[in-house]
Amino acid sequence: MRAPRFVSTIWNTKGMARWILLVGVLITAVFLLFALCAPWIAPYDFNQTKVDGVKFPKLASPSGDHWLGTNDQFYDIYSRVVWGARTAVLVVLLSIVLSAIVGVLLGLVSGYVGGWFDRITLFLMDALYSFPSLLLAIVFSFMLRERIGGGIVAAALSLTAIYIPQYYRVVRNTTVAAREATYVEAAKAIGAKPATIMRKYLFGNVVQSVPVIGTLNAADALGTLAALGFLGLGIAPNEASDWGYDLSRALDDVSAGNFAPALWPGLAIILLVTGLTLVGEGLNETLNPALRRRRLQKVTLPPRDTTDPEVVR
Amino acid sequence: MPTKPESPDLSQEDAGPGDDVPPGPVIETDGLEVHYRLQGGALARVLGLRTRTVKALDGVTVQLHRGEVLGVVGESGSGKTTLGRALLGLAPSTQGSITYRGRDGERLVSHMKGAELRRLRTDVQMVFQDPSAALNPSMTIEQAVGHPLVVHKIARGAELRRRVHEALERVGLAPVERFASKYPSDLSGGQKQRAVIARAIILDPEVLVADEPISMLDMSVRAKILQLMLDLKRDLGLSYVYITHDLASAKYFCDRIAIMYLGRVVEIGPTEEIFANPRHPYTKALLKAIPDPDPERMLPRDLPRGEIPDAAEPPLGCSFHPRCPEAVAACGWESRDLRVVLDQHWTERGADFDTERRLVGDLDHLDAPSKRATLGKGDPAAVLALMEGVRAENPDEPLWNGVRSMESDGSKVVVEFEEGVDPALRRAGGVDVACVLYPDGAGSDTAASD
Amino acid sequence: MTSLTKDQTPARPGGPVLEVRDLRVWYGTDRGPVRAVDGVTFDLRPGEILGLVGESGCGKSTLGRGLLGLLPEGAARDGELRFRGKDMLTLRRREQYRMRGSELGMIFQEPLTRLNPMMRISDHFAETLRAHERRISKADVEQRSLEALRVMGIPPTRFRAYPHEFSGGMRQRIMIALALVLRPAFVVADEPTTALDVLVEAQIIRILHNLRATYDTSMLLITHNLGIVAEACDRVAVMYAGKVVEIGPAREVFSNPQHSYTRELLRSTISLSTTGLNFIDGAPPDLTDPPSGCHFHPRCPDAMQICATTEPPVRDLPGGVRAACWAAEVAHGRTLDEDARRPLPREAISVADEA
Amino acid sequence: MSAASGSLPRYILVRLLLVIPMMWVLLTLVFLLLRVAPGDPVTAAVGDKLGPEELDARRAALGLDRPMIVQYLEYLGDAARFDFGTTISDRRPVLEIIQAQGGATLTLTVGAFLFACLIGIPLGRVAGRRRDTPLDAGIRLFGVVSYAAPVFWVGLMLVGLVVKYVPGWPTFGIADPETIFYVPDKTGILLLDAIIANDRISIVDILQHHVLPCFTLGLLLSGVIIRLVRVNLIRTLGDDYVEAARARGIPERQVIRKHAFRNALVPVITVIGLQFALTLSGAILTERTFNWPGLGDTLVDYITARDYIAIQGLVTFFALAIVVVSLLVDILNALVDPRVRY
Repeated sequence: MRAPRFVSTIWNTKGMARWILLVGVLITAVFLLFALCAPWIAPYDFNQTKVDGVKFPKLASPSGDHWLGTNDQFYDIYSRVVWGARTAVLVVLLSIVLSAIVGVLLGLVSGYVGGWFDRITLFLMDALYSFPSLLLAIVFSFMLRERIGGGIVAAALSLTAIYIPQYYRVVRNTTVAAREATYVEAAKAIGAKPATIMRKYLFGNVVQSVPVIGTLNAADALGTLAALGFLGLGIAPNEASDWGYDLSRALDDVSAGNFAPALWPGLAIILLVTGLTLVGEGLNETLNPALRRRRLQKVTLPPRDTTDPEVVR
Repeated sequence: MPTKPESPDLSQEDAGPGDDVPPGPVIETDGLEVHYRLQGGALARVLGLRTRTVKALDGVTVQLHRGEVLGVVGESGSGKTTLGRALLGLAPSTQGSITYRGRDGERLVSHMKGAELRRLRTDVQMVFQDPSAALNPSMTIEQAVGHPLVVHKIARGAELRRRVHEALERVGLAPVERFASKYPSDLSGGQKQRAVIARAIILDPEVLVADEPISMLDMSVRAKILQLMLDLKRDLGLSYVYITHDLASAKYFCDRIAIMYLGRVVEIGPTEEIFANPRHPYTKALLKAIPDPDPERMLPRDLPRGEIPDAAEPPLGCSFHPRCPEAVAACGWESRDLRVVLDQHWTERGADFDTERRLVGDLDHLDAPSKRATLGKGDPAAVLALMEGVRAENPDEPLWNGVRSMESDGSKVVVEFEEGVDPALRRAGGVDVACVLYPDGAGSDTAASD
Repeated sequence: MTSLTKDQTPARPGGPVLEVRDLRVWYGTDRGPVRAVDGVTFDLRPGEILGLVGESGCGKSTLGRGLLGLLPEGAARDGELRFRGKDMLTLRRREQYRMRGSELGMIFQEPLTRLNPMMRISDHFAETLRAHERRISKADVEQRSLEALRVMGIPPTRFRAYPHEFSGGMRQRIMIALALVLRPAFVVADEPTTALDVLVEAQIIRILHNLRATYDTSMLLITHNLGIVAEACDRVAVMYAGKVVEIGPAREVFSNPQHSYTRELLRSTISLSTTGLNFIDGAPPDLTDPPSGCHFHPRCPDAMQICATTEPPVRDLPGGVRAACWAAEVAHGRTLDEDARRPLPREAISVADEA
Repeated sequence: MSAASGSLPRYILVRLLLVIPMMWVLLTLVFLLLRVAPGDPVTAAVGDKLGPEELDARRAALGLDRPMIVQYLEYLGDAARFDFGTTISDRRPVLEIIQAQGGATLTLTVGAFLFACLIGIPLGRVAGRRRDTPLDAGIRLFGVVSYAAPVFWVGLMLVGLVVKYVPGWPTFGIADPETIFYVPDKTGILLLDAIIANDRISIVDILQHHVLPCFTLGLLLSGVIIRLVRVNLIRTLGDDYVEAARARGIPERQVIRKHAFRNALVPVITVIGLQFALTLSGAILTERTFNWPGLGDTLVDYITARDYIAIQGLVTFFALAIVVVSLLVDILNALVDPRVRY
């Protein structure tokens, strides 16, 4: 691994890719800050409905006490949004890390070993991949709720399974390509064991695609989490603040003309998903040589040397 | 599985300089075959449909004598790279044997597996064609060159460092400090190839298989890398298998040369003899065709036509016969050759393609190799006349040597071809050649190969 | 090879097809402008094949593309470039487009990727012909395409096939036919045989060489293979670091090279007559910051003091050769003062500077 | 190399054969997830309403007391005969549900897909063509945001806006109850029925109802299509044959259209096929948002009711649909791309 080179590639990128990355990182950073410092940023707890024994008003308009108003469950919308960031980050981080570990290892072994193991795994993963991810998430979360309840871990686990195939596919394909690469042949030629080849020659070169898939999957996972919440299959309302759940509660309010309860959690989802997608696309464009464009700068030819060499004809 | 012969009963004449080295060629292959199963697309792969076999090597018998450079020359698809990989056990052989006679006695490479095969790599090493691809982009030069020692647990720490530096100096990557911590992408092509060579010699091997080591390099460094390899051979007592498509460098570099075509050796012998007196028509064609910066040379007029055929369905008889300007009746003529000749006829100016094509009908069925071809959709007499016309147009076309009969059976024109032979390597003069023009005993004698 | 080099066709009425005077093509990069082509001058007569040789990175390809205007955004050209007397550098974009294909052609290095995999060969021809001759009939398209393919040895049975159904050599023949179907007067062939096998390469060189019998085409044949130049070209231009250092009849240049670089290049080439290995030390210079004086002086075995400071003049020499080299100047009777003639102490060129 | 253009039928045959293992893997997956993992479906669905004996009787009636392997084989056999079982909670055959509600899902997805192509392909083309310009940046941002926005949220906001600014425009359901009552059911697809009945008022009403949901779902898909078309166009614009076409003097507009754009659409077909799964996910949410009487909405109802058999039946049907779509996409791809051959 060559961290400094990796970083310098990103740093030296010019043009749109750099802007995309920058904006994406900024947005994501804001939400990470929300997630980390929720207790200090949010004025109230995520399930707080009264302060000093006085109940919050229902569906209140924005005010000094409630910057974005309250929703139909007497919650303070601003606090819900901030706490929701913590839930989202936790769930997504957990699920992405888990699926990356499983997917990368499986893809590496499957791609390098080949043969029947590879074919069967590939077939299974393709089947899993072709299945609607939301449907899978619904089924998993449904099963997990029966067993371990509707908490953050259950939500994360039900998302994990649907993203494994994505890492698997990319890592397997790059491994299959890299397996044919001359430097892997060269490693065999010096007498390296398969385990050594996978560890020293393949892993470092294959794993480079993981940050890109990781961030793009994180964006997607966030959407799926919100959808689960919307269908009432996400995180139980008493466990943590869930943007999707808040949106499902706001259905009727919007029809009645009150946008606030739906607007803010929705915007939060859009912003964070957009931020993560931008990071992913930015990384993709900086790290993927196929998409990177060597930017030629406009050149103006200087006037010729007045001391032209003599021409003898 | 054959067991390892106890005492090799071989001629003693090329016993190497070392006292612990067994006599005989350092590497020898006998009837080596490497067949690959070609598979269709992803779908067919899953269903296991239509697997074709490519004979990358089809009965190759060569010897590498101690201290010599054996050139393996051929175009793409000739199997030369597969031969090199097979010598290291990187391409598993499906038939035949590879024998290695090194410091540890005689071993059968073709039957080695796993750890045993990995141990062989301390004795037989490889230099690759593309130095940029042969180095792991995420390893420094020092790590890459030293990795063989780590893998075989030969050296570590300061000792490892010392040996890496020694190897780098040996290949001219000096001052070592300037290169050791660099990544491959920081080096030029020539420098990378030096690093690859350093990695290959660090285990102190006896044999180096060099697969087109200079073809991807810039013109100005080719000679330098070749010189480096010559120096290393002298200093380290190496034997080389030099795989190349470039006859000019082979002529300068090699002691003996094997010319390969479609998985077989068609001619093998001492370099001077091959260049002074090429026998196989393919060798002759290669020699005539290489562009040489000698302004006195002429472009040859009788270049072989066409290109290297599909290795999954090689021509019947001698693989080279469809392109051979000297082909005779026994070369293995078949239906596909007829199609080539018809296509060639229609390519001539003046041929009335549309009418004639209608007369002859669809030709796709000729693509299945057969000793008997049927032609014609229209009146068989007209088809026959057309075919006779084609023959008259170019009576010197070698194909007509192989046509036994061409007549109408009432509805179609039937073309029957002569029986062909598949020539084996035979002694002819100072070389061995696989061509029907050199039948057994045509040369001086058929004594055992040198 | 009498038919190739000796009977040079005299310039036909109308003069040279191509006149290049002091052409420059520069690219802008982060490290500054790359002087890929830096003051190149030559003429091309009708039906003449000019070989362009040099190490990789010396500007050969850029010169070829620059002549056709096929340059990436951000590149700049200046100097003088006349095609049949018409000034190409001031031409409008539309005009340039119209001339490509019909008057100026290009044959590329990798025939495998140059044909659209989704289009039949026949479609490629129809598209090309229609782009330049709007009202051409279907029968005409077919007749002219088949004729062009016939000359290249592609049978008419394959006219409606897709590119992937052809081998590499066949595709290159198709590409040549496609470049020539409109009978352009000038064609650039950029390493047309590099990706091909030896025997196929010889077939293609033969075809290129025979072109003038069928078409009246002049050609710039870019290659790094000196052998190909010897086999196929009338004249040869040797390029080094963005400049043409020597140009002249191929036989003359090869048998009696005037520029030190040409000589060293010939010496370092491994050929059938090689009896000892020679090489040029070092690597071609970085074209963003080429050396002063003669660009070759740091690698030149007989560099003089003057080579490092003053660019050598371009001189017409006997045998129709033109070269820019101080050593050639001296050899042909120019007197330089003592200081200027003193050998240049060569800085050690280590492997660190090697290509 | 020989011409092998006559092999398209063979390819289709091979592809058809592949449907069987693909189907089998998906069905097994569904069975494992929904029948083996969760335990007893009857208790889950109606456990709180019935006593233990009644539950046992229900289980026996459904054949759930037999060994898993027997149930598995029977499940596979039933699926092969398009028998997706009978729901536990309201004892309806799942096939009947599919016939009654599949049509709404079909018109929703097809409509959404049309919207997506209408928006996505031209925008993607412009963005790829004008790479790295402000226009490109804007289109890309639009693509990212339209994919990022939860489909139900977009639906919600659109409903809110329409209610406020276009009063009277239908915001939920597939048609007015009156329309549903009057249009005779022939094909299971309401829009088609109305067209067959040549009932203009009903057609207009149904189309009006389609606009919002189809647009909402189409917006989500258009994000994907923009990205795909843009990236592929950039890739083909860099391909060697594009430069070669320019060198032959083919006018730039034609180079873009005939060489770059057309070739860029080939991989898009494949990937859009893969995105069918996304379309189904989006359809579930869209139907929920707009009270759309489709399969997704029904599925969520049965999930809430914990009716495993119903869920299993519907999911099995979705799996079938996916296999069929991927088959169609592959065949389409083979028709378009001459290189796909076996």
